[in-house]
Amino acid sequence: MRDVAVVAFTQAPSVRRDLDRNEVEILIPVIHELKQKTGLKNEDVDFVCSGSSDYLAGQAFAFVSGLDAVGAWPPVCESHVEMDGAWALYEAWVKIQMGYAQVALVYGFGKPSMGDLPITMALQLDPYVLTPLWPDAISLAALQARICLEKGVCTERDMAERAVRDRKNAKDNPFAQVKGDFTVDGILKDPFVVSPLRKHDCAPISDGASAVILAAGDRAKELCKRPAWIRGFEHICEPLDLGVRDLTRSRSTEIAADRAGVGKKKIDVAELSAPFTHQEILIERALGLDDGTRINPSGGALAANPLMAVGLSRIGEAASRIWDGSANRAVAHATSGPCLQQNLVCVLEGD
Amino acid sequence: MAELTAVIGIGQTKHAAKRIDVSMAGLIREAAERALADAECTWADIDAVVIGKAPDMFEGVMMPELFLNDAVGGAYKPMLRVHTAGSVGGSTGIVAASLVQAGIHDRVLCVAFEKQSESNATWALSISMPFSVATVVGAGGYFAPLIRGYIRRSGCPEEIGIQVAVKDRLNALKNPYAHLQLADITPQMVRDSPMLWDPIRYLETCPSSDGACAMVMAKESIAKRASKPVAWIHATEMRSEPTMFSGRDQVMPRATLDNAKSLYEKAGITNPRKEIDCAEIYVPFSWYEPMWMEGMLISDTNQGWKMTESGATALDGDFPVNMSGGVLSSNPIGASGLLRFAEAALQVRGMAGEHQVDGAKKALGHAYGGGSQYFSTWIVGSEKP
Amino acid sequence: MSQIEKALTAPHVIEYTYKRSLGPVLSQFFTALRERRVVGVRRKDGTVLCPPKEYDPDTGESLGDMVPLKDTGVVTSWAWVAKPRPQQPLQKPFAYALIRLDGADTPLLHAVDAGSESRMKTSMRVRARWADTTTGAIRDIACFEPVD
Amino acid sequence: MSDKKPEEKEGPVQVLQTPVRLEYVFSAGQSASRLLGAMAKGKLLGQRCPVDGRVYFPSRGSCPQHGVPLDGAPVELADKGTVATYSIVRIPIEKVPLELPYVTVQVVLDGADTVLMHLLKCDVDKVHMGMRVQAKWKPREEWTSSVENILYFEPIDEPDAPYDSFKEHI
Repeated sequence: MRDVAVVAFTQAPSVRRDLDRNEVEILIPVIHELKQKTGLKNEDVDFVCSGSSDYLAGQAFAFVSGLDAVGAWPPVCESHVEMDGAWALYEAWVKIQMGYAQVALVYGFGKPSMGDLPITMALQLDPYVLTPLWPDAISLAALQARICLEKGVCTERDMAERAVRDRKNAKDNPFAQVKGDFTVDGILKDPFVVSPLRKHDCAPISDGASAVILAAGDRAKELCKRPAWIRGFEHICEPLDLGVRDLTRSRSTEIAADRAGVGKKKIDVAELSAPFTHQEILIERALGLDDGTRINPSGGALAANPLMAVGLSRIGEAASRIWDGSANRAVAHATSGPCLQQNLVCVLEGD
Repeated sequence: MAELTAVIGIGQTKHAAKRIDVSMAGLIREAAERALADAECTWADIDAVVIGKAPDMFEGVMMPELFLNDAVGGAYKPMLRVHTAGSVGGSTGIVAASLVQAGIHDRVLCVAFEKQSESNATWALSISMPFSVATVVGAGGYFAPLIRGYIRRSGCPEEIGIQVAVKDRLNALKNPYAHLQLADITPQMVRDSPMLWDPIRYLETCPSSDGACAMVMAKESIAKRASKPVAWIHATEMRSEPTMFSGRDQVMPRATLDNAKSLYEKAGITNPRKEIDCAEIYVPFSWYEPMWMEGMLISDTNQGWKMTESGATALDGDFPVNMSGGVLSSNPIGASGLLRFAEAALQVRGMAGEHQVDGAKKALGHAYGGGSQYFSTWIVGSEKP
Repeated sequence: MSQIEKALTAPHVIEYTYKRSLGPVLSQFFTALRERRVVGVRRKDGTVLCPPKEYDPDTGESLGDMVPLKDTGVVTSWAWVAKPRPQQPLQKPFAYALIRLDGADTPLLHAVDAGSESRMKTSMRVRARWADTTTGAIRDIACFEPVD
Repeated sequence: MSDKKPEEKEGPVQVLQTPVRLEYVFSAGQSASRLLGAMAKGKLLGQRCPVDGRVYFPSRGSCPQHGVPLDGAPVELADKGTVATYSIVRIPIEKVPLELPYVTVQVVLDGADTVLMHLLKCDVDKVHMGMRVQAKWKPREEWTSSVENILYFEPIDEPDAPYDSFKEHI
């Protein structure tokens, strides 16, 4: 495998509803800043890949306008996945592995606030037997949470602890949306949104965007003092149907973590993209994390959840901890689909 | 650096306006099972799945690959979903090939599909957005002014659009999977068909189809052991540019020219007209055959129509184009690009049946999309590069 | 960047009735629902999937051996929806639940009308309440209701 | 419970109808909002690319060629221009205020360096590249913050623009 590293990362502040800017206007400063930070011009970038969703935008081919933000001229080698930007980064990593590119620009963007997100997400289900019942995303997560609670996988207190931790960590992250000091006992008094989930168990709805530069070998060293080298990268998808999956664990994350070699050495920092507190617990366990790992120093998805960019941002945040020397080995996680159907794991190392 | 990679299995559905005999899963399984059988392998042999299709609103399912992944044996495997507008089928093939070329996987299945009959593509493409003015309906409305620009520049006679429309439909009669089977097609019939978006007539446009295409790609050590001929991937390339900017050449965008140059360079081709035996090109409106002959640097600028006129692009010509009947005969949008790539591979494997070009050793597969702004192409050969 | 000004906004609706062809297995499932019956499909290992699929989700193998099931079953998990949205099956507080029908090995998702959250319990028994008019759709089952 | 029994003879269910309705609130964004605000006053505002000075109308807030924001002072444009290319449409579409067949044009407004897609009301046999046209506005009292303030373009009595003057916009 070639040495490939994450060398730069920018993001837009996550906000509940950015009514005044369209998606491209949110994206332009993010990409502009990334180019300024690295000094890269379009001709220095060999491959561009993005992640976005037409249904979030309410428009077919919504990703096409993303090219306007790139300034795709002269024409660029470019691809797009209808997935979180973390998978776009995976595709870019593949292109570098095969020798097609040395430097890649990856971005993800989404404005889920435009629609009624929990209902929009019902369109992501089996269109014959599930979508016609319009189960919203929170209800599906609640079904999973109840199984976890009743089988003793976790307690409501464990879940609330994740929310308290992530919101506290987010205080240091100017891009996060939900932050502050809370107590477990305090938030456990809140009413249910969809029982057994309370507000703090659910990630916020966020508009946002993020972008990353990937580079190979010596190019990475030129662009970054301490590149965050990708030492393991895998993603796995389960069947969608909740009835045929073990909802008390994340098998796909376990497989991906095993193949990415997460457990080979100590993990200093983990950035997780779980949109519900019980799912964060399942991901921590699937990755085999323990007290020796700082989890979600940025606040994770529970503090800011710009869909289509949130997973890519986890990779950017994990890489940032390598760059600033506070971690030597980090793992980033992204997810898609109901109840952690599809998961991606990326292991980053400082040397 | 890249691992040598080959197409070892190809499958496609019977394409039709409405495949009401199958579900979405059934449609993609029909193509994928045929590709597996051709590759002489099982679901369990596949390491990863790549799924491509055009906008989710065509089927009304957000990220439908999530519910379809296990229908093509993708449970507990890596799965990617590609979407690059009309070129998506081609891009899907390229992403699948990359996974093998990068040395990450041994065997990858890619599937691209569209089930247009679930809705109405014209509706999905013409959802009017607030603050924009609706001027035209359908893709033809977008491309007609560009075709007019090409005619103005090149002096291409009106007959050329008609000639391509007839040629591709006659080729489709040799392809049992093709949607349109117009046995009685004649130039007069095309000429008499309704003018939709002047200069585009009804019979110069592609149909709207349900269909899927699948391919299995494998690394060299597996491909070498295959009992059937394989198609070696010599080069893949893609280019994109913005939809609109000041001074953009919309008729002959730089992205297509850059893409062609780079593709041939990678494939070691210096004279594409001579070295490529046949090409399967994305031609949704008949005029795009001469346009992309120029855009792919197979013909000189403004001379592409002369290839059509002289019969060079006919099945028995010296540079056959769209042997399968092309997009003009079958158009499951998301799969259309992959079908082009698959036909190129079938040709060099010598497995194209009645529409086989004798002795085809090197073939071009091509797809484009958006406002003539996304291009994806590959060169495949019967011999290793 | 210049100052962000207030932008114009407008409502935007995407509305369409999709026509979904079903293929052999889903066709039998929905035809049965129209007749107020439920069927599942048998996997190679003998277990029964409901809702049925034309393939095994784990292995990709084709399935087609349909099995009649009862319209009663057991709740394996549930989520209490206090404020239903207009699209959802019931317009009063209800539960989404995973329900393993008698004769099946995997649960299906549907709504349970229990009146109040306190009546909901994992492992409770429920029975389908059929819609007045059936058309061959998942909502031919209006919802499930507790069996005492 | 109903005692209504479905007909056995109906045959198997082969197609499922699933209605989907999603509601969004769409934002025009900064750039288009400025442009639309000006349209309410009958003005056409273009924006200049800071890199090459070319004027975009309509602008989507950035120069797609250079990837830079177009946030400089706007440029007011004439409501007259030249037809770069066109199509004659014979398929009806809702909201178009013209009868079939009608003409769609790509117009280069005087002072702009990009094309605007719009409608042209004229004898379909007369339309040609280089034709000079002018916007037909709705009555002033009906103006809103909408591009629909311009109903369509109409030919004007000016000599054709030479092909070389607009060929780069095709």
